[in-house]
Amino acid sequence: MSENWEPKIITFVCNWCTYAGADLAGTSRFKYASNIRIIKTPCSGRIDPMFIVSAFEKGADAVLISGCHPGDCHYNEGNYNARRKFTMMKRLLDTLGVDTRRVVFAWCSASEGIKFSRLVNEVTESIKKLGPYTDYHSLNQEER
Amino acid sequence: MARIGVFVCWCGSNIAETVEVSKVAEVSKSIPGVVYSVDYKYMCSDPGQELVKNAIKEYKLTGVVVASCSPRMHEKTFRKAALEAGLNPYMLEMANIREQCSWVHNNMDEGTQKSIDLVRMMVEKVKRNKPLDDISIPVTKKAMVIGGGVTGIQAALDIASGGIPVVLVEKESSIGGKMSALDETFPTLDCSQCILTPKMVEVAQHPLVQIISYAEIEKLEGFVGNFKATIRKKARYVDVDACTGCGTCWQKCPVKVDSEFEQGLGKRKAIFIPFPQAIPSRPRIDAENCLKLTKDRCGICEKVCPTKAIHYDDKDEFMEVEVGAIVVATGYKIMPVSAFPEYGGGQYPDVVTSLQFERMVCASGPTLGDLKRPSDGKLPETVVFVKCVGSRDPEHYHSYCSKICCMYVAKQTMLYRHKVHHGNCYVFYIDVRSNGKNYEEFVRRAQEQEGAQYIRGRVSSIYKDGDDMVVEGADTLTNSQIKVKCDLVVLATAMEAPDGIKQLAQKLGIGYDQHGFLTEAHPKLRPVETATAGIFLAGCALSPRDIPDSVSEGSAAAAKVLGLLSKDTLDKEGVVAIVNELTCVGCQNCIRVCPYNAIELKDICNRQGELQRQVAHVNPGLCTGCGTCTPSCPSRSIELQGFRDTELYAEINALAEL
Amino acid sequence: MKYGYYPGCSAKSTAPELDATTLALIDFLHLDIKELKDWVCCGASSMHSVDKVLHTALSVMTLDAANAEERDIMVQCPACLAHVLEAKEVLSKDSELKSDVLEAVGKQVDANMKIRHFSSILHDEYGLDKIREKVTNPLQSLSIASYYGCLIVRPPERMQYDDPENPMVMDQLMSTCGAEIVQWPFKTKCCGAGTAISDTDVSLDLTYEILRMAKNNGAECICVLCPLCQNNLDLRQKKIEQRYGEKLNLPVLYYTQLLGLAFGLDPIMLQLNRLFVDPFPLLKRKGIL
Amino acid sequence: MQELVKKAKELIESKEVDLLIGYQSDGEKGAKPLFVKNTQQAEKLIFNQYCLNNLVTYLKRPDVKALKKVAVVAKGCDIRSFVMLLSENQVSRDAIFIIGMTCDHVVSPDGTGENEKCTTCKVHNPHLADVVLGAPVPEKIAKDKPVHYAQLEKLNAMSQEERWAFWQEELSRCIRCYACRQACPLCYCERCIVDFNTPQWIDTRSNPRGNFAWNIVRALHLAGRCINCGECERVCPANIPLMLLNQSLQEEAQEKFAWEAGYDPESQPPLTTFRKEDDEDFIR
Repeated sequence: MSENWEPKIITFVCNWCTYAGADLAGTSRFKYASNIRIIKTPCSGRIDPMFIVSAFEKGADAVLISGCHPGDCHYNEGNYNARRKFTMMKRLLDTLGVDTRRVVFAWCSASEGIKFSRLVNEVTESIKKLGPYTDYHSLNQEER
Repeated sequence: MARIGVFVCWCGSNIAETVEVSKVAEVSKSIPGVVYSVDYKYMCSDPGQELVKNAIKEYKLTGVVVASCSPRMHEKTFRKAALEAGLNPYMLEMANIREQCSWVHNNMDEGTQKSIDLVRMMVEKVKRNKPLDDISIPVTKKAMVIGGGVTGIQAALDIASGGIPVVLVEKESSIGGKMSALDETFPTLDCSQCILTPKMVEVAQHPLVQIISYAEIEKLEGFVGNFKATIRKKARYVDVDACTGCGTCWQKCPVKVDSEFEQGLGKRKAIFIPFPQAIPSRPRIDAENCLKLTKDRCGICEKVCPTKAIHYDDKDEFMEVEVGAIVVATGYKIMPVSAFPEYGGGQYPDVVTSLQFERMVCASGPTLGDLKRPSDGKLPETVVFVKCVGSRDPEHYHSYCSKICCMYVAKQTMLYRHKVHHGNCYVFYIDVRSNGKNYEEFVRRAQEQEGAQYIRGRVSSIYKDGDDMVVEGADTLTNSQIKVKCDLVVLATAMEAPDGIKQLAQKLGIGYDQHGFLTEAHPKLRPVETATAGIFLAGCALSPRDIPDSVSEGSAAAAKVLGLLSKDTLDKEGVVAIVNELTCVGCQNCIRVCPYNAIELKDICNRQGELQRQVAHVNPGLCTGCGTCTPSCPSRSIELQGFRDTELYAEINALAEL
Repeated sequence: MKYGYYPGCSAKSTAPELDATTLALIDFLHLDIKELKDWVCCGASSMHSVDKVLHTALSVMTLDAANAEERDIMVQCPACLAHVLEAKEVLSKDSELKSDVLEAVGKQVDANMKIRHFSSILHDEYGLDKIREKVTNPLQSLSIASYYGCLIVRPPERMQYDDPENPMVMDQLMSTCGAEIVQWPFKTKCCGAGTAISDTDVSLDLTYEILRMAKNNGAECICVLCPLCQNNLDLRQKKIEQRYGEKLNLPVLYYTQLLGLAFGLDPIMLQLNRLFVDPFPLLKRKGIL
Repeated sequence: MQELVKKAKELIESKEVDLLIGYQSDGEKGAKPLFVKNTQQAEKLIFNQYCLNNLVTYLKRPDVKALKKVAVVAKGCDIRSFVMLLSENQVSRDAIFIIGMTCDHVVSPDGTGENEKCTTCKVHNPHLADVVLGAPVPEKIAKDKPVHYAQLEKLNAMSQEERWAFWQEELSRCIRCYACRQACPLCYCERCIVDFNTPQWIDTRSNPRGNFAWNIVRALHLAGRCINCGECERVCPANIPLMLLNQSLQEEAQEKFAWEAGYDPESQPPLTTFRKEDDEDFIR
């Protein structure tokens, strides 16, 4: 691990709750670690579990996925459908030995700017402790 | 070949303080596909927008990334500018380097690096974006209102006044709803019939309103602007067009049954109009009690009818109407006394509901306004009113407050005292909720001037002791148990969702809550809309409310309908799902997950018209662009435009290079 | 049907007629019900306010006694019933209380048995039809007010006895025996037996109300299932007479006694002579004896 | 198997079906698919414990779909996959004649002993068929009892690092032949996600990254759908224990969504529906 290594955390959020929550963190000037890169989707229902795989392949050290709380979904039920997909994906990754501490799911509403900033800081801190995800990244190098 | 322009905003010092904007613009130039980049103090200002517009033209840009504030703030602004410069607006994306970068980070290097990353992600995305067209759907300029109570009447009148034809569907044989059964109304004590009847007449005579009474919704197809409703006109056994409403039939009919309108306190005939002011003033035959229809005897009504309007062989008929918008104003019902075993469960005739009490004091009621208790016709010298019966009682009945009981109980105490000046009346209450214009004053008047005695506490049981009714309860202000002997008990029973409402909601494809009340799209900001575009709600179908609120909502829903139907076409964003019919295998996953029922199976036939296979088909009118369908598709044959896999992967991939 | 009979302490002390008539009915109807060998007093009315763990442990021991004999539990006293049902609830899910109780009992105890009141068993397991067949001495024209008391229906989720506002189990048993049943509002009103010693006045008020209401609704006698109610309603009538100046003279019989009468069992075996308000004149007048 | 031959001849002779898919013997201890178009071929039909193949797989083939009506010999386990195809609109019930065979067990793929999948079987007697042949077999597991997969236990007991190492080792043998996909009765897409290149979801080369991603997406697409027929693992030339992944997700579906695939054609697969009260302990 190099001295100045910083974790790379890819974040998938829904437009209506968590993206707006992140905006609120901004307008409220809640500071948080700059390690995350947010990718916006309309709804957590649009977030494909395979995005996680792709993110790790592209060098992410952790993936954070967040949408509206149950009952808050702008599209009424997108997050309920997403929750089932995430349940299965989490189990599958676990079965395969993927370090699921690096896959974080959260609900974060448009009013939870503080939750969003805390969440990012917590995830960043915990990944800093875990170090880079070399196990997964090594899959990229071993060409046969 | 993509030609992307990057526009980095300082937002004064908001961004520039933590992000080296010139460096971001400079580094952006090295991203493949970027042909132009610039930073500017206020990109959203007119000169800023001009900068974008001019660059689009000058550099023949195929895509634009504006790195500035949140797209929630200015995406519309910049997309409009792009459109003005001749670029498809969906070819413009924003990198949020203010809310999600400069405002939340302190370190200049980190802020600058993150901004460059965010720009790179959006450049990669916009390179893969496809131009999208907004969708335009033709609309049928006609509306349907379901429910002919005061709410539905108001909605129908307002829509029709706006020049849009309305079909008003009522399940009973007359419009008027619950309000037509009330005596006087709070807080002004004006007579309900006196204010409602003119509205009923007005709606009946309006040239743009077609009333279809004694009818229910059988089926609804289509989507916003383009609904097709099938209405079941239930067999009435009376030809409404031939009938003149002369009344000979119901005068001669020998069968007497309990009148629903009179809440079981009076009688009606087997051929009847529910109340004298009924509209349409045409009777129907109650098939369950008619001697001709049940036993093939009698037939008097047919014999006496001067216009030969009686047809015993009448059948349910179906009619189809095409409408662009629907207002659901299906109202409520109140819980019957029989639902409360602790209050006698209906075995005591002198325990009545508040709606029965309305009929007992109403001048047009079964006793013509003479207050007599049902068991023996005695004038009740002492009356006990019990509030929150079935409401605010999550352990046994409903958790919600029925909202109007506090007010009408105050009113009923007054009506009682106006009839029985020496009478005693007691009100058991939990607390008094009187938040409305002149409401608090009204309740105070009942308490202070009209002699209603309020007792704070709930009633545990009601029973008969000899000739008296006994009400046992708690007085929580004096902390004592209390027993009141009285002649009559009036229960303010809870307002409930009416029977059949869930089935109706399912037919219409709209939501309902655990109580059966219909669900609004947003409880605060979209209170009369449903999640299904083009279907609106008003009145007690949503939850208990009083007449002024119901009428306001009828008007509000009408305004929504008029807004929707004011244009010839309906325009919406192009961010909708699209199916690749070549690869779709019709597994129905997307259909099952779609929250809006916007996807259906489509048959693919050969030239001979033989079914070859089935594929998913998106109705762009219904699709709201959530994209839940996309991950559910194993062969990725359905994609949300604007958020296609290739676009989102481009963002992920952009991060690989960091 | 294979039950172990849990009589409880009242039936073995203040209410021997309940115990005797229960056994008589079991014998007469050939029911597979045997008194549990190792039943324990449920500790009612004092133990639960003193020590929750020991209180529950008492009833758990009775459950264990039933397990030992591989029998479901038949209960006569509503208080006992409430407590064994409560113990069953405690054992049904993990909690601190459960582990404390099991530690106190000193062994693992399962609670998969059925627990029912005798009247429920007669009413819907043995069945009204079979009861009707056994009636040789119908209680004709005898107007009976069934009084269930406060415990048997409360709390309804636990007791699962009948409609908590208007139970009908005893009414239907009595009408099956040919009696006229009285519909009256005080079937489940508390008789105040719990305060009969500590605050007799309160208890007297309540008892008087119940008896008066029964009488006003045309009852000639009262049918009860709870040993405490029986005691309270029967024993206090003289006192009520002195205090309120109203002679009530309402015999208060156990439903088991009335069933026994209808089945033609010997009135002395049914211990009718043990009641304070003498039922013999009424029963003779009605031609039942 | 007189009954089976007789029924087959009847169906073929009456022209009720255009094709009958069944089993023929393949050596003394083996069986392979048989495609019956005339009564003569029908004579070769057998059914015994060596009939491992899930013949329902053939129903997803376009050339079979093009036929008017096809009969298929199916065990209870195979019928579960048919139920899933029905629920997912991939077959028309009218177009298929199911000859359900009662079945005590089949052998394991190596030809010895009872197949592991038979120990969790709840449908020794076919639950959906046009005709059921063979003597009834007592069911050992009640319909509402959760199924327990013995092989999973070892995997579940491993640490995360051990599982990672285990799978990297196993998946390193994957040659990306896609036999698993071919043999699976529920892999019916006409264009597989792995054959996509805009974007390229999954590296198509046989390398650690691509092998890992492919096996994730394969298992994920079967989540809540796999009926444990074991065909993928049976046909895998590299002997990768693919069923462990499928069973792990079956266990999850059972625990979290009270769902087992392939019993009720009217019910929706768990990833196409939800309950508001679904477990979400893993979500912060």
